[in-house]
Amino acid sequence: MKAFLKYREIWLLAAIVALIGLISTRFPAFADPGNLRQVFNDTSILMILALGQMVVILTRSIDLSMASNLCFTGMVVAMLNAAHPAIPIPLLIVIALAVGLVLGAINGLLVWRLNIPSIVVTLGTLTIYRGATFVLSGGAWVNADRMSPDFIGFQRAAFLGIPVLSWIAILVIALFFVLMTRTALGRSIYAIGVNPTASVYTGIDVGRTKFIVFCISGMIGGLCGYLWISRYVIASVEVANGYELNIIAACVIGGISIAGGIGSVGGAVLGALFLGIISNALPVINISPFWQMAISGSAIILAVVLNARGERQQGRIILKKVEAVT
Amino acid sequence: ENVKIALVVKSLGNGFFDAANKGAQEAAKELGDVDIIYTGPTKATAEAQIEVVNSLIAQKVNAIAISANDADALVPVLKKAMERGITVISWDSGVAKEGRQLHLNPSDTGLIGETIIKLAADYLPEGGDVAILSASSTATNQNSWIEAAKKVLPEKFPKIKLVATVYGDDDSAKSTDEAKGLLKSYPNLKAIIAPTTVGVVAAAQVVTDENLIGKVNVTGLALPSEFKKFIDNGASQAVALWNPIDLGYSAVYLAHDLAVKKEEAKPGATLSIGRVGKVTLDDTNSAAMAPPFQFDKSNIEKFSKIY
Amino acid sequence: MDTTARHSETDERLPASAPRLALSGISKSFPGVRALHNVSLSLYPGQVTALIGENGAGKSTLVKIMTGIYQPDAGTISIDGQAVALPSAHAAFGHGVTAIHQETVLFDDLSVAENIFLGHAPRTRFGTIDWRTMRKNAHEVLDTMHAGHIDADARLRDLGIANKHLVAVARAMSIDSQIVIMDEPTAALSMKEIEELFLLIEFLKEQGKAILFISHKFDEIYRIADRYTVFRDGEMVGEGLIRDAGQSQIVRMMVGRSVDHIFPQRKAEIGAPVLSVSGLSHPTEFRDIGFELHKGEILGFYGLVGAGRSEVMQAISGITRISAGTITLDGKAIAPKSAADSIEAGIVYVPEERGKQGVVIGLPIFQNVSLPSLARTSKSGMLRLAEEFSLARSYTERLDLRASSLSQDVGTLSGGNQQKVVIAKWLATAPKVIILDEPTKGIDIGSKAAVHGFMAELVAQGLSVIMVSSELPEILGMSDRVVVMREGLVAAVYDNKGLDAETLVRTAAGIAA
Amino acid sequence: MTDVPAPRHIPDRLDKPLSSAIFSWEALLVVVAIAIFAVNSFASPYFLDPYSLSDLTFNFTEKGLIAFAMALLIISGEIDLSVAAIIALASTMMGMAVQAGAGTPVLVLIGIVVGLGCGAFNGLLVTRLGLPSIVVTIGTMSLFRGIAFITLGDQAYKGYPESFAFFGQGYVWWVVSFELVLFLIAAVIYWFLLHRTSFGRRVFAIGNNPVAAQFSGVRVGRIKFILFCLTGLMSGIASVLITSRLGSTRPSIAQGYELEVITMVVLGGVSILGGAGSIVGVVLAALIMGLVTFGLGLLNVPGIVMSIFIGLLLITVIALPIVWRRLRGGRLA
Ligand SMILES: Nc1ncnc2c1ncn2[C@@H]1O[C@H](COP(=O)(O)OP(=O)(O)OP(=O)(O)O)[C@@H](O)[C@H]1O
Ligand SMILES: Nc1ncnc2c1ncn2[C@@H]1O[C@H](COP(=O)(O)OP(=O)(O)OP(=O)(O)O)[C@@H](O)[C@H]1O
Ligand SMILES: [Mg+2]
Ligand SMILES: [Mg+2]
Repeated sequence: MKAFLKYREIWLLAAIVALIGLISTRFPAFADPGNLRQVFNDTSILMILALGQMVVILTRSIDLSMASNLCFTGMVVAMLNAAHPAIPIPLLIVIALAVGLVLGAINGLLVWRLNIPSIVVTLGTLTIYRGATFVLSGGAWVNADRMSPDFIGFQRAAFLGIPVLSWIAILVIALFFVLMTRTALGRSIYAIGVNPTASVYTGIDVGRTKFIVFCISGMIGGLCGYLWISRYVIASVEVANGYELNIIAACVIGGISIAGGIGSVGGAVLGALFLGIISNALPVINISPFWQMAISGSAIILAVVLNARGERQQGRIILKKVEAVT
Repeated sequence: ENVKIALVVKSLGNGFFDAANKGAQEAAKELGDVDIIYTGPTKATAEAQIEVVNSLIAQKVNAIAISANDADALVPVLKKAMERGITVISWDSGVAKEGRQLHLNPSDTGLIGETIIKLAADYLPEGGDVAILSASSTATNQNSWIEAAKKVLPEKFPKIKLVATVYGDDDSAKSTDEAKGLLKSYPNLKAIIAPTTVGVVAAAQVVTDENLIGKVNVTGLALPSEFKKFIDNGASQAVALWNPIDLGYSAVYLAHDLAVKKEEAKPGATLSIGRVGKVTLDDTNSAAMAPPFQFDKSNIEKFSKIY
Repeated sequence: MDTTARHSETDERLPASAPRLALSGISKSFPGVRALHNVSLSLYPGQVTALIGENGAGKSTLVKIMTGIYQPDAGTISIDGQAVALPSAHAAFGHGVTAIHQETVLFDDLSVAENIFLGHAPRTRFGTIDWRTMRKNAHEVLDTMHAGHIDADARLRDLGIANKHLVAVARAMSIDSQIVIMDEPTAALSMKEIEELFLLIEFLKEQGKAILFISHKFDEIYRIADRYTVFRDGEMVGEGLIRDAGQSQIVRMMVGRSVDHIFPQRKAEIGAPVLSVSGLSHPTEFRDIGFELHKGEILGFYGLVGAGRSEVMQAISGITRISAGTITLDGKAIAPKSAADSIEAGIVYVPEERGKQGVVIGLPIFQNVSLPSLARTSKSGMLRLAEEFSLARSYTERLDLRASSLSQDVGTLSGGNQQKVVIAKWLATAPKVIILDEPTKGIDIGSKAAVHGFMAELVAQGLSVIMVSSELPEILGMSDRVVVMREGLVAAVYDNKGLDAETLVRTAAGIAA
Repeated sequence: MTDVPAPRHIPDRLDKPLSSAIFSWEALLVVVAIAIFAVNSFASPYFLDPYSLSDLTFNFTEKGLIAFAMALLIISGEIDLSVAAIIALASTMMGMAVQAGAGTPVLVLIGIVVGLGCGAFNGLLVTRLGLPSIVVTIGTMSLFRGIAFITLGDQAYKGYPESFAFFGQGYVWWVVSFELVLFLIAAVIYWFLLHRTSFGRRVFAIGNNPVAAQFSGVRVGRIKFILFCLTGLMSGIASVLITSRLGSTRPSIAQGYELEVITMVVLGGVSILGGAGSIVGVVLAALIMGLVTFGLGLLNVPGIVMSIFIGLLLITVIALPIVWRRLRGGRLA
């Protein structure tokens, strides 16, 4: 499986390199290391979100509420910061993680305890969490003026020449890599996606694992709530509206099978980068913004077609044995 | 029985409209017999606004004053409202002529168009490249200002070159991406003009983040309370806006007069808008409230406390 | 079917010490079905206990209770004399209970090592999975089972079915379980692999494990088991030492009457060729398949599991695309592009994978039966329920289906009864040629006789039957001629006159006589 | 054959249809709908008014039309997230036709054909290439709307002929709108199609086990393709209605409708995993969503707060039977 997956990721990487090459024929500065670093930073939030979504999709579930969770948690931390600028940022991040965790746990509990399909649960919480943001804030926005300089500055501070936001993304990628390849939880997540019945028989608590997975995606949503708000310096009910589909699109482009069980950290990261590069490059190479939607739509379809080629079962190849013997 | 006037906005939660609501309440108090229903969709779409208008019709309100998400799509439902005897006016972002009795522009369209360019030009004595970061591509008012701006460019500001118009959809993330794209694609860009309160904040934040303060000037239409920070840090020299409180006040005042005093809205008519003054309707039954007001270092402190 | 009861060599250890696992007073009901009522069962160390019963007797349900997947409504489970609770599969592991379930419960996309150690992988100091140790341990476990040829890094998907079973057993071994349960492990295996499995069971016995073995095949039971327990309709009706009980005695306990399974006698009235296939090829699965099927004939297809018989049958019935070859039915060349085409032409295929390809779980029995015949039971596209019910009734009742009503969801039937629905469903299409792929897989002895009787009746009515089977007695007892396949090719075609089992096995395995 | 015992008689049904109907999903929805209706009548004096009730129907007719086809599609185990984008594309094409001087019949035809074409495109990708529909339609969702954006940019099409306004604004009789009549007719047609024809039966079979259905001679690919086409067709029809109601076209038209349509279908008791559901449930769900949004609208509750109600309703209505069954089961044990 590993050789196979590597193969897929290498192709995606090649596609990204080709894309960058293509863009730099029209805008040479795009391939500058400095610019690429910036593209990475610009895509960080999407990458983190895609990783959170990935663990959910791997278990044959889906979390449509991530963007609403992000919106709600973002509003919570923004309002906290506006009211109590003295709260240190690390604590605020912990709060964001905790709030996200609670929202994720609600999804997880409904999926686990009541056995409601995750798409239904999160379709419901998608609107509930965003609505809750409205109720919480009374519809009012929190804008840059009311945020403390630390709140805004934290992710922009450079460490070793790279902004903290990028470092956070790198850290999250590393954590997910360890989770998925080196821990029993990671293996259970794959196993559930590959064969849920067998997982039950194997002694994996499928429900509880799904619960944990939703907690993870919730925490990621919460973390990104803070990152998003401090990046775009406005907290409103409209934050990241419709973004859930971008997150899923990144996963799909990254080769994560919507049927569960197939996908990797590298894939999710590359999928997000691919989308990030497109949205970064279109304005730069002077393609009318009206084309952006159609282009990313075509990219998604193309990615699915190519991934399906790879995934297609090869049959059992009974005859080959004959050839090997004779 | 009080007169029920619905102040319908593009979307709830927007500081600009909240300020307009303040003015509306003020007018209601002044007029005495008015109840204000402040409402609007949370998603800035025409479909959502239509549902809101439908429920207002059912509640048999006396007047609807709407800032529309789409100039044309709301026409049928507003026509229906008028057929059922409801006074309909539009304000801020207008509705096509058939869909309302009158339209109150916050200011003269041509004037706004000129102002947003002038705000950039004032700080560019040598001229240079500027770009516009607008709201959604379907926003009526933004589109007409941009058109007006383009019209005045060649004669009045020959040294200013408008290199691009992009759309941030009044979404801070998209606006940020678009602003970044502008800075990358046009290294010689001297100013970003964002005639929208969301876009202008996003652009100013990008300029701040990329350490381009002093190199790129962000300007456009901004709420002083939201934008003070960027005047203070120098990302922007000056922005303009009309007084949204006055706008809400005037809209309610006009709606009330049409609904209660049976004033007729016809070209050439002059109508009172209370403490703000008087407006005269042009041949499309539109009126302009007041010229845009400019904010810079000298006065932002004061106005940021008001709206 | 004649069975020579061969007694276990471990007789001297009988009667046994205290049971390792003892169940008593276990009851379990599902909505509308009483699956188990007050049953008891004991497993002894170093012994194989066979659990015997008709389809739906409650065997698999009991297995699921022992492995913590279902919770009993009443009753106690004790291990080594201690009462235990098994609230989850994980808890069952903890008590050393593992099972090879009736359905495949492995992970196709994970490696062999992962399949063996999923859930109890060795850890490093940091609590992360220790891949190196895991691989090493996997090799060790496989080696002790004389299965060192299996690569621990291979993806399970790429293994043959027999090797998959070995992996399942290796998993049981790796947990150091004291109690190993096998629910119809031989149903998908052919002779050779069954022998290998039996060697393994002997090995486990030597290690002192308590083993529960479920099978519908009496020759296997007599070959491997020490004790037996018989269930009927969810109740325990007898138990004892296998050497003390004859087959007919056990069968009587099972079904409450005596059944002599003799293959039906029929007059061979074989007519003109109905179906002829020539040069049938597929890029990877089979090549140059040719044979003729005559009117009123039962043509057996024999081969080791994985020889490609199912693939050929699926190609004839339009499910798999072929790269070359012709299919002629009643003198007319046909080229079915889908199962719908072939059903229309008069060829039906009764698939072997009941759960995946056969029943539509979620739909009631009668809708399952009428599904391929909808064109007949409906009128210009509109459903007629009365027709569907009468169609479903006439076929299911003949096959002695055990169901509470025709509107019951097939998913609530036992494995064997689902198989009967599957057969009924295709018979109801009134075909010219019927292809049965492992038609009696997992069916109890009484129903097996019914299916065989039915086949005889079908050919008597002038139908032609192709029967794919891995069971030698069935092949020898039922077929007029036998096609033997090996590794995607036709190895030989025999007339079933004086044909002996050894010839078939040798041809199938490719061992020269 | 001699030793096979006489066959046992298996009854057709065990429980009476009536008793199962009383505990059905639809019954639950009827109760919910009546409750909301009652609450609305109490909460707002304006609710019980023929004109209000008539306006109310516009809140669900267009989405409901798509929901019927979507219900069949979801029952078959697929999904279409691109329906709103299809509306946008079809509306854009109608707009182009208007600029070219097309009359009402041509416009309607264009709307329907474009919808059908988009549906067929989805269907081909899913059935021919064997791709998962959820991702395919996430892609086409961007693609279709993207084409509308490319075509229209920041422009709008207007100037639809007078007669075109009838579809979205016209009344057939008194306060009974054309949209409502169309909705009811479609409900009957889809009910018949799903519950009374062999096509519908095959849709259920596919949803429960596509492989077994294929082995049983069901042309799985063809039926799924037809279902995608139907969904596209209904989106095209909805596009005609919305365009007529708005009297103009913008590329952002019908944004976010897809999730509302799916919510409607799921609330109607259709299993998102496929294989189960009914048209009556979908009709009731459409009505409930209309009642909730309109009722709260009358109280001037902001739309976003309404969506909380819809979200809660969705989860509770689905959770309720599960919790209830569990409580009842607990008592017995
Ligand atoms: N999940 C379930 N829901 C409802 N009924 C069930 C369920 N599982 C099993 N049953 C019923 O319980 C009874 C026992 O089934 P079980 O699978 O244990 O039989 P079995 O002895 O293993 O039969 P077979 O030899 O056919 O595999 C059957 O009547 C079956 O229909
Ligand atoms: N390598 C394998 N991996 C998984 N399953 C296998 C493998 N080989 C065989 N099987 C399973 O064993 C059964 C028979 O295999 P297959 O259909 O290829 O061979 P066959 O010669 O047609 O055998 P049969 O007559 O038993 O159907 C099927 O259920 C198939 O899924
Ligand atoms: Mg069983
Ligand atoms: Mg086979």
